[in-house]
Amino acid sequence: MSDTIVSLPDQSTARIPKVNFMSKENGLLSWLLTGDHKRIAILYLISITFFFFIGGALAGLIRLELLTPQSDLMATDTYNKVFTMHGIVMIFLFLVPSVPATLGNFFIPMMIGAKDLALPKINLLSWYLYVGGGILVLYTMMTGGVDTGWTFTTPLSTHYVNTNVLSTGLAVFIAGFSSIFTGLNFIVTIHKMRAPGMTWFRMPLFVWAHYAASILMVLGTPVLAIAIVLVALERTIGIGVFDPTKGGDPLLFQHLFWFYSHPAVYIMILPGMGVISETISTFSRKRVFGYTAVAFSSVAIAVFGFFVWAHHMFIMGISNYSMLVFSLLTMLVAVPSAIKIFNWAFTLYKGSITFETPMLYTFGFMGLFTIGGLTGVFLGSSGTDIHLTETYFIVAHFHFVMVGGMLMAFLAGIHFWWPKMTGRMYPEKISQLAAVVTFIGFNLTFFPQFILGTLGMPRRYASYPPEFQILNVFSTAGATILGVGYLLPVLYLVWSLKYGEIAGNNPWQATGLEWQTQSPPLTENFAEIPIMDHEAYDYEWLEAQKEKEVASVG
Amino acid sequence: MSHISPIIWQFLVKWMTNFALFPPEASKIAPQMDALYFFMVLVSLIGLTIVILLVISFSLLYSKKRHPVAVQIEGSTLLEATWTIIPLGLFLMMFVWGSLIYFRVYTPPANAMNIYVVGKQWMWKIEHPGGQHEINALHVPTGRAVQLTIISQDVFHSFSIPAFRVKREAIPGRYTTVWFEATTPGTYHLFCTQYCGTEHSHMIGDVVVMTPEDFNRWLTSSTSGASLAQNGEKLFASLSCAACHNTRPDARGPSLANVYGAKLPLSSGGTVLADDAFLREAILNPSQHITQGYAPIMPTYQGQVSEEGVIALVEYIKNLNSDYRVQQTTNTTELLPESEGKAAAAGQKPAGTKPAQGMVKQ
Amino acid sequence: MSQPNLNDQDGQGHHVAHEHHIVSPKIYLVILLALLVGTALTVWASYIDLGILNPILALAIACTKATLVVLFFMHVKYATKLTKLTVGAGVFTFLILVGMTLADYFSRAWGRW
Amino acid sequence: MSDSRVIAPVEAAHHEHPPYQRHHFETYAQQEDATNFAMWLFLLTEIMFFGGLFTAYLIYRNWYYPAFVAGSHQLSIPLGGLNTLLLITSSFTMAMGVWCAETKKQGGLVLCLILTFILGLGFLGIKTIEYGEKIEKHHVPGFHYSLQSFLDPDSDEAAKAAGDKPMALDMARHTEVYFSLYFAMTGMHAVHMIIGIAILAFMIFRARAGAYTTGHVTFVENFGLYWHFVDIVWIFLFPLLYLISRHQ
Repeated sequence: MSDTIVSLPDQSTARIPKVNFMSKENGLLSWLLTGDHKRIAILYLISITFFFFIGGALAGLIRLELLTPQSDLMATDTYNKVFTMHGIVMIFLFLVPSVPATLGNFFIPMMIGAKDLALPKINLLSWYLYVGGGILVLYTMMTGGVDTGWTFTTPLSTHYVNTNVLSTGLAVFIAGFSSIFTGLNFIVTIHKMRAPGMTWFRMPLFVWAHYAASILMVLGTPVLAIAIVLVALERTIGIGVFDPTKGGDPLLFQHLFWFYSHPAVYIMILPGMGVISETISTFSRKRVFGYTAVAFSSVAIAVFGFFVWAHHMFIMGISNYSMLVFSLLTMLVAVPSAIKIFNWAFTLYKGSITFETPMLYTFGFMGLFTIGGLTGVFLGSSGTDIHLTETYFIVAHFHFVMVGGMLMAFLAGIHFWWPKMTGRMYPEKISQLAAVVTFIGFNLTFFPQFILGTLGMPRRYASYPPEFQILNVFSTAGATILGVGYLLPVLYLVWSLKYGEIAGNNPWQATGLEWQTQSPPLTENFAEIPIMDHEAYDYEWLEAQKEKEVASVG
Repeated sequence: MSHISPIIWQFLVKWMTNFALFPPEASKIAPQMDALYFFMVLVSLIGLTIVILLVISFSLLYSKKRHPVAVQIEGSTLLEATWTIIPLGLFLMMFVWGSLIYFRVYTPPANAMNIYVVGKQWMWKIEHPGGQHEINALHVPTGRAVQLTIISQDVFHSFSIPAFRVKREAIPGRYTTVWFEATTPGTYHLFCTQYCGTEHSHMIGDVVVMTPEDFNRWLTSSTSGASLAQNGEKLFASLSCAACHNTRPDARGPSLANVYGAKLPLSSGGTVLADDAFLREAILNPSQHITQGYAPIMPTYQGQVSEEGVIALVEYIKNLNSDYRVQQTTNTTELLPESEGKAAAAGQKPAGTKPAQGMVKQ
Repeated sequence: MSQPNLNDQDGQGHHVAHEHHIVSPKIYLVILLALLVGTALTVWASYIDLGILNPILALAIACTKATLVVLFFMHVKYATKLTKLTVGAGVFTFLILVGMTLADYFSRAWGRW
Repeated sequence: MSDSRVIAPVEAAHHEHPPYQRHHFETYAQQEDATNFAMWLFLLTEIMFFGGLFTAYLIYRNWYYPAFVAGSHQLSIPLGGLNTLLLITSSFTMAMGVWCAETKKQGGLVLCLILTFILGLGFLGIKTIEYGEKIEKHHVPGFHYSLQSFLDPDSDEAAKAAGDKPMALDMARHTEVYFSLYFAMTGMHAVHMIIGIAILAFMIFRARAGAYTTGHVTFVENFGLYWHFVDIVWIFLFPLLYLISRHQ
């Protein structure tokens, strides 16, 4: 086969290495008390998949309810709880930890040639915090849910709802600390644990992207924590910091909340961008076009990400001078994303491209993220923001970025590194089908929502005027397809654990250090600490290595 | 088409006949905003097309079959500069254009007709200066600038009229404004777009745009007797405001005639423009807005006057061109039945607030 | 990280790849005294009417005290560039949060919204 | 730096690891560096955590300055000042503790930790007295909040001593915002103190067993950083909350 780069070992003789991080110790406790970043990544992978499907089921309920203009499937307060829980589960329990806590956890130490993350116990603690937050969210759901929306808008969340705001707030607080510890661990690891020769500009772009995202996690999340603490205090003992009847300003909550929650969208998307840099390089056999520009654009997004939060409040009564400053800075933060997209596109130029599943997801990412990013400019420009904000346009925009972007990247990454994580290949044909189904389903679900938003349909509506029905029917139909697209990978990936082909060390012929060791890796990752003597994405070095091996064997 | 089931067929027909990409343009600002919107759509389509074309053509040209060995290219400063500067330029253009529209939407002209909007869970209460009340409906004439002064009584709401392309948050404890000039008679949607609790999706209504003649007819037919300013006058009397705010030489408070729109010197130094927001603040938090030469003795009316009451008072003070009426109220305060003024507007605490809130326990 | 320093004074000192300063107790004592004086000063200053300067002076003294603690008690004066950069990043982001939020509140008074 | 000595590093053979070196680090120095850096990053999150509170404080202080003055007059400078002294001194003893650990003086380390522990407890004790006073006067924001001291300062010793004039009701109400922030800020600070004291107790126990005087001082050092950070927060809280316009 000349149209693929997959090079697998001879299946009749190949075996999964006997000693690897999974086989080293057995028993549940060896997993629950592990300090191994790879095992923690697997634990994270299982738990976020669980919460993804809970969030997905809630999304299904939302789409079903919106099939008809009346609120007939559920009462409006149930609907409110469903979309609130959908938001909280998807954002805090899926998107924020998705790529960093699974793929990042697994591969950052391997990519920079370290034995583990700098703080393995903190890493495990962060997973337990995540699970604690998750259990609290489940508890909230069991005991009646919460209907503040994931934004906890005051004074609605402090004085006007009787649902479980406190337990949800605690859950978000705890999950936030899980995210802080993950980010902190990454920063320390990237600074202090790099192998000899691994200079900053030899690191894979995946690591750069995670470094940028980690800065946001460490500096942004605590502000959300304090905002939630103040909401909890206001609910319980009635302090008046956000209460307009006591002289507090509800807008202050918005400032504190969005100070985290805007950078949070970069926390969610940057690691996805890191995945795309890896896959696009590997499947076009080419160094990423403009490595430095892509690396610095990640950092630029992280830095500028802190200056733009008030664009969520343009119509909420911030001063017009603030509007000018924040709108301008929002336009600036859009530029690094544009740079990345074009650099990826030009990575294909004069490459030698193959179209395995991760590459299909990557193409999906590039198309959908471009749409998601460009529609973000509609909202960053204050004039059009007036009309489009708080409508389905917003919903479509952030789903294009988060689901079309981040989830596509996550799936690209999972497929790309699956052979490394498990030692076995996923089935290629059905996974390509899943990628195509996902892409079609996604567009059918969310593209009509741009039109709905432009027509003025407000978000978070359980019922809506009947003329919006047709587009909503399209959207619900798309969601069904999308659901199939997301279920397929779970099925065949689990299947491949036992029946997949043996992958060998480097099925994609990729250049990263993680591919130069056995699959699944040893607990210490490398037999001996590697010495980095070449640039990142150096395919000529890889060819030379292969020739050397052949020569030594021959 | 017999193999398509009738339901899907009907559905498609319905879709084709109702299909719209954007809402009707029924205000003066709408075409301007749509111009920017379509400019952005155009730029996005071009950008997207470029990305898709690049990806597809490179995929075809450089697939492994056709191009088995990749050529390693480091990058190109010139190309990277191109796709940094061109998007930056376009984005900055959208920023300037957008800001111009933003300022236009939120800067009402001086001669605009003012309508008050109070949002509460879960309805819109509209108060026309003539005393006409509406719930979840707004009647406006064409060809006349209409300014909305919006406030919320409880949580954040958002007053949105897609056909006019305007939207403004209703904030508890603070007036916000937006204005529009309707152009096409008809009935349009009015939405609350900020999530505000259980019945959020039922906080919708109609905006009825009428010709000026129809509108005048509607105004006269739906008047409730007293104008907003008259209600305010009653309230002004029942709260004994005129006891201090009068023209007597020993008056303890400043006279309020023609105070609206004036620049007032403050005792803390500086001046302040007496607009709607200032009048509201001066009633609820008087000690923060002491006019120069007066002692901070005015009591607060927080918790005693509802938002509608404050609106009536503000409207009354706005229209106060001479002290004659004030003198009248001073003299007639005792004559007014105790209940009338209070029942008219002096209100209860906002619904849904916990009872102890804002109460003073001494 | 700086080059290994072989000038071993501790004899049995364990290996550290960078210079590990031990700040002497004398310096700690001086800093303690400075902090105590600063506290006294800030209380004293609050009883004098300096108008707008009162809060500024109080914050200036507090910042000086904090800087002393950071530099000496927390050893940042002797720490690597990375640590200094980290402290700087923290202060910078803190100022962004406070500064840009306050700027919104102050500028609300300038316009009619 | 003539006053500070330099512990000179010795190139160590890579296969001889000290017992406290974790397996995934190449050298102990790397481990020390990494944990120290991690602690600094954690303090960064703490800065931002308090940052939200300071933002709220600055906004409302600007809006409701008279209420903040009157509220601040309700706090006792002697108690607050004493607490500042206690905390600064405890920071000093903590710094000395780190020095003792670095120079391997076990007795000195234990003594310093115990002193820090006692000073910390003293701080919390005084804070409890102050909180008690506020509860008695109904100055805790919430349902039982009382405006008595501000509407009628003559009935209140602290207000009388500060020479407060009776406030207008609307401004007096905003003292609740002041006390909300007072309790939120000092409360968060106290939570950090309590966590610190718990860790101190654990450390005293371990230090007596000689855990930190064998050359592995990272834990003491990092805890020192935490303790100094808590001290710094108080250095700002004291003038901001206690010393607003005392000259009236």
